[in-house]
Amino acid sequence: MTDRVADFHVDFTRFLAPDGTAVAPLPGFFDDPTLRRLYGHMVLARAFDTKAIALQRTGRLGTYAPSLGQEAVAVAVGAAMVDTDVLVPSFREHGAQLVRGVTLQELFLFWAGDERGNDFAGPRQDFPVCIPVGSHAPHAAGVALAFKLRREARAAVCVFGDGATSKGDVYEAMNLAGAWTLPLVFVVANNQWAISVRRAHQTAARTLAQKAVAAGFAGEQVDGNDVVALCHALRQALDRARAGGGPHLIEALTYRLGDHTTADDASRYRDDEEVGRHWKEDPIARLRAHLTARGAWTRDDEEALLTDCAARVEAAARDAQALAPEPAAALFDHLYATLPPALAGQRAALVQAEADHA
Amino acid sequence: MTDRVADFHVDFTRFLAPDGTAVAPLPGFFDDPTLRRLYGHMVLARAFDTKAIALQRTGRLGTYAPSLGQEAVAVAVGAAMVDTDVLVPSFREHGAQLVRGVTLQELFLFWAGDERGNDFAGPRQDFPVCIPVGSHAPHAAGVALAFKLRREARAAVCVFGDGATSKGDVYEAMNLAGAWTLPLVFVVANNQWAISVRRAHQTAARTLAQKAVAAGFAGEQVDGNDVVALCHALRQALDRARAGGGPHLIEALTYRLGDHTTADDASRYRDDEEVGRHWKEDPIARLRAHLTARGAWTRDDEEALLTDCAARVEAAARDAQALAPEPAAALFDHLYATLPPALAGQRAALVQAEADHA
Amino acid sequence: MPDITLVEAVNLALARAMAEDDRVIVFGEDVAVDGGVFRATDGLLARFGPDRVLDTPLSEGLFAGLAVGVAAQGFRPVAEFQFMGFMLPALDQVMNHAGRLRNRTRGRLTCPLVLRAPYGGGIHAPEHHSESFESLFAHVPGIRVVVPSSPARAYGLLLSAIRDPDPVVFLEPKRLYRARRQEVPDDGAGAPLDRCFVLRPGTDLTLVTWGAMVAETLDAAQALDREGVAAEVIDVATLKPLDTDTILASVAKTGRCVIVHEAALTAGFGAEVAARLADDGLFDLRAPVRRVAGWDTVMPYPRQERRYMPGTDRILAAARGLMEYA
Amino acid sequence: MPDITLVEAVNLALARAMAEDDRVIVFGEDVAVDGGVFRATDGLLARFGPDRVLDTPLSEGLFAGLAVGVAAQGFRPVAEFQFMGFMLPALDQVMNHAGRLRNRTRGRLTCPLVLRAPYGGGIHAPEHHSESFESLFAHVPGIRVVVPSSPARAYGLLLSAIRDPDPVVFLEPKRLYRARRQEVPDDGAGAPLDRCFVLRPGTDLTLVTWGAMVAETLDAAQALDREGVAAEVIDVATLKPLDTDTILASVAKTGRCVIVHEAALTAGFGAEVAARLADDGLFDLRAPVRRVAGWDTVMPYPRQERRYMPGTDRILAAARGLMEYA
Ligand SMILES: Cc1ncc(C[n+]2csc(CCOP(=O)(O)OP(=O)(O)O)c2C)c(N)n1
Ligand SMILES: Cc1ncc(C[n+]2csc(CCOP(=O)(O)OP(=O)(O)O)c2C)c(N)n1
Ligand SMILES: [Mg+2]
Ligand SMILES: [Mg+2]
Repeated sequence: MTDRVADFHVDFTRFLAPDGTAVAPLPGFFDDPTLRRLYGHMVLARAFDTKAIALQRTGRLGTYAPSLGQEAVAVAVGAAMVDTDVLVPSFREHGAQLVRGVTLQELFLFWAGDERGNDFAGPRQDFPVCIPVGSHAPHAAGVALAFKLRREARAAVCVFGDGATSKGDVYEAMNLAGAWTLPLVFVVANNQWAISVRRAHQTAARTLAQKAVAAGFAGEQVDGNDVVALCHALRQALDRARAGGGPHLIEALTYRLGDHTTADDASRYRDDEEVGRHWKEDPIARLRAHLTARGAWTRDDEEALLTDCAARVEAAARDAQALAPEPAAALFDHLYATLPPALAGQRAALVQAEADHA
Repeated sequence: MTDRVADFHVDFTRFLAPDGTAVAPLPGFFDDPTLRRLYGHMVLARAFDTKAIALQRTGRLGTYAPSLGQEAVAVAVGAAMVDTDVLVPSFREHGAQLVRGVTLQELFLFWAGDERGNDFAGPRQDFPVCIPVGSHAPHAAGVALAFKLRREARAAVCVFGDGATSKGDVYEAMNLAGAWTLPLVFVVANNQWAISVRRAHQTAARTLAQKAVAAGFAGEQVDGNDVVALCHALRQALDRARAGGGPHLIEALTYRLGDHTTADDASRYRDDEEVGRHWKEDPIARLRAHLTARGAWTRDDEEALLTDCAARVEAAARDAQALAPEPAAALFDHLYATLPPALAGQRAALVQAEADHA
Repeated sequence: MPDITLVEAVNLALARAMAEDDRVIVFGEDVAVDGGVFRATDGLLARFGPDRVLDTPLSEGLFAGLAVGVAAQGFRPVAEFQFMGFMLPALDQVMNHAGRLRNRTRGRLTCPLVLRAPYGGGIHAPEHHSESFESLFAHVPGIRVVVPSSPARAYGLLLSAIRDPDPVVFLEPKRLYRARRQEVPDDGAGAPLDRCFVLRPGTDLTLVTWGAMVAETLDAAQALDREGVAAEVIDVATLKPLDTDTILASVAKTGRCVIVHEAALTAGFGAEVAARLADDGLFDLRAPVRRVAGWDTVMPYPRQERRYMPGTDRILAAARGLMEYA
Repeated sequence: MPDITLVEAVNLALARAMAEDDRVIVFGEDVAVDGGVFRATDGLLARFGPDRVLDTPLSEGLFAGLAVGVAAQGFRPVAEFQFMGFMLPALDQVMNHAGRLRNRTRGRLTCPLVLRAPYGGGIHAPEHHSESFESLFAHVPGIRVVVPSSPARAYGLLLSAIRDPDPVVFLEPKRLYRARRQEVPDDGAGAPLDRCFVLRPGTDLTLVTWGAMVAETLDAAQALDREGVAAEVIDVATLKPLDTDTILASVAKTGRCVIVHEAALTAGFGAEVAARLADDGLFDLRAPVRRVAGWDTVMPYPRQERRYMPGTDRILAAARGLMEYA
């Protein structure tokens, strides 16, 4: 005797088609100024990418992970969150960091291999970039637990990639968030690739949204190149989470148009044709087409924006590079609240060695 | 615009109601001799439990994890597998080990804290008991990968508890099994408790069967105190796996009637009333009632079986205890295939210390 | 004031810390209703409620990472591992995050957490329930590693660990959990986290140890005393940062040193102590630095565990050997 | 026969091992189509096919456990970690399973696997891409820990590691991956896994090192030579089991020893070497045993990493210091 005891489903949502036409009426929130602002953020994120890659190529930045093609995901995350929420990002979310107030200069510092880039003046409780894939998901659960225990109407957002959904820590954090009804929104930036491993090889799951089924809460797919759909889904999920409704998973379907990082050569594992196809889904071109069709964007607007972004990025890069490195003692001065006496000798030796060298 | 892109469900299956009546016709395979055999295995497993607890209480066995109330799960696993399959158990599956040919004496040795209990003569490729919860799941994937790479029609079975479903390694192994279509059947012995943590606190997932949804394959719930339903589900899953159909997850709904281990006092965290309610689901009483109703089991059969089990268990316990401990050198002799010269001195010192003491 | 055991002292310190600072929360597996598998958290749920004493789902990696996140938000989580053998899945969080969060953000986010675990053998427990790998943690920058060996030190060191603004790995010798009772005033006084304790003064030989092996080492010192050898016994207590001064000062006096630990010899923490002596203490040494440690093999199943763990006899043999050197 | 780099030697050894034994399979992240992030597995997929070169889903803990399972079935898996910093989630499998499977089953199941990882700093990589914590593995019973430092040794040691019937952690100094070329005959000859290599004989001072720091240490030896100090340089190569004899014999001759490693000082593997000297080599020592190591702090982000890693100058200063002792 067999009975059906549970069923689940996954939905996919989009508002803007790749050519910019609205396939459904946009939620009221998305007026012209809002859309223009979102567009500006995406263009700035891309300008940062371009400059960062150029700096890396000339040895002035370390390995860099561009977000080319995925700008809508990060910008939507940044735009949907409120100041008191906390972002727990992976390493491809500078777009979200920028919207939340991390400065371009701080971002350049970080990517130039300077810890001060993480001491950003902006969202002071946000986590810095996390390099070990997925290992930040439990941190997001901890942040959300703090909100819940203090009965604050705040939420955490944890972003990671399709590859990260194979990590046990991501699953564990989702399971905890479900079990404890934590105010935590998980965002999978499914850009179809984890370095050279395509999404289909990462898991047999038809969608990544259904990873939430195992954790006992809902997941949904959203067009990850449609910043409107993303913002809308995120705002709903965040509102619900802040109100005590528990976690949610959003799978943003997007595509990594560039190399994995500046140390990668994507042509080793995927062909131009595939990339070309995905350029047609570009989130920036899509929103520009939509804005233009609405009469809310002109060629002049575009030129002004590009000029402004380039100038801001150039100035920030210059400022970041002008900053002298920290003194040698910095290697020890932030390790503990107070340097243990046992380490005083090492610190002195390092400072001395540096002085000898100078 | 929102579209449904995927849906999933979980079914629950039972053949025997708690009172032993068949709620659906039993599959042909379950003739009287088969059912009697299954019954005998369950009774033997319980007899082993009883003796092991007694030995532990008198200091002749280490901490012991009884399977009281869950005998159907382990016995069904053992009975549904064929010799060439490989069992990757947790620590409450001595019932399965017994059916597969591990001897009672070997089991007593293991639980008495003697590694030789793992060097069983029976199923030589089976894994031994695994203590770190969930950490054996990737091993099962490795075993299944070996079968797949060698194109052998064999399958692995990995058993773990409800608590283990919160471990990332279990999820990771399931995800891999799905991605690589491995011949691997996962069995969650959901006995409702992970020491003092009840199933509902472990996860918000309505069923544990739905953990498979995240891994992209099917999961089902089975009455875990109905050995017929379990055997049937397992045989189907194993046949499919051996034929290249990939992994499957079976959630066996059962109940731990005893303490977690002999080091535990379950009365600290659950009341007698709850336990009493679950005694009515006892898998042994259920099958006995069914057999009796079929006219395939008599009071004499019962007495003969109990006597036989007790005698076998007593004899094995005696034999195990009669076995002298290994010599001191055994601490080194199985560490590497050949003892590295660097360790020869330590081995000699240990042997010498032992001789001095004697 | 009744005498209490080491595990009761842990419980007392936890209760004290929770009473004095409501940012202190306790979580782990079975710490709430069950009061912990060793009862270290017994009574805390009843007293402080379910918001401050939480049973997590079964995953050590998870709750270590959870501790990092909630600590960054200003809480002071104390997470219990049931046994040290189950800490390994948490090592990624300890080394890649807990020890780095402050440094990585230049102090913007901090990580005041405590990870508690019973360690060591001798209680006839199953595989993985008897490990000692404190040296792994001692290698991790940015954390503290603390090992008490008496009820009083357990109380004082745990209080200090919880109050410390940085991550602490706190390893409790489970063989000593109920081995002896001691009067421990619940006065809230912490013990220093940067100092070794001289448990017994002596002039002929220094015995350096910590945690689980303190009992055997004190026994050995007593036996040596009867042989006319005055052994100084040092309980390292805080392995990281290591108070080398106390050890060097002792060996400067005695010229001989035996280091005792239960963990496997190779790359055990005894190596670090010996290395400090081989450098800064070399010319004080009259005799080789000996380590009495677990063998370089896997901790056996309980039937053989006594053969693995160093006993008083091995400490004595080493000590007597060193007394041969003039 | 063209000269090849260290990473090419790894590739050559992998190809050789796969050709000679079809039980050898290679897996990890991006090892197949991409040929590994450092190209160590380049060409293997094309040559040996998708059954023997497999991209796993993204989880190091998973593929370490997978290796244990498939090794127990008689395969000889070689798993690649992209960077050592990502090995931590695998430590549970290494310590609780790989190192124990043979012992636990009294030889019934065995675990002939190799876990490869690039380690060390100096390539200006992001956080977690520059770690050295070999001492953690050196503490784990039942495994071998091997660190090559030249193309020829990488080839020979890796072949031996793959052929070894027990688990081996194989750590490749990524700073040396392409640092120099060497003629490496593809003759299938393994190098011994239980011996240190004396890279340069000397009578005044012993420099003990391994892997990434061999280059700086050899440079220092050369500089010392110009100062009239004959330094013997030992490449430990196999950290576990440790060939103490070669080190002791050298120090018996020189009386002075500097140990050099990139990992943090405290509880680094240098401590073990120093401890052996403080015991069995004590009376050969004319001078303190010095360790030149990474500081006891987190490996900084790339802008500062040079300040963390010991350089030739620090080795020279230590060596010169020891020459002051008669
Ligand atoms: C634990 C861990 N393993 C390996 C790596 C190396 N690595 C960096 S990014 C990456 C792929 C990540 O893929 P995905 O999660 O899809 O994110 P994406 O890079 O596509 O944004 C890998 C393997 C890492 N950073 N952390
Ligand atoms: C990794 C790990 N953490 C903790 C433990 C201690 N422990 C042993 S069994 C158990 C609960 C397991 O619950 P479940 O998976 O439901 O299996 P059951 O005991 O109910 O059969 C715990 C926490 C362990 N063995 N391994
Ligand atoms: Mg991706
Ligand atoms: Mg259970």
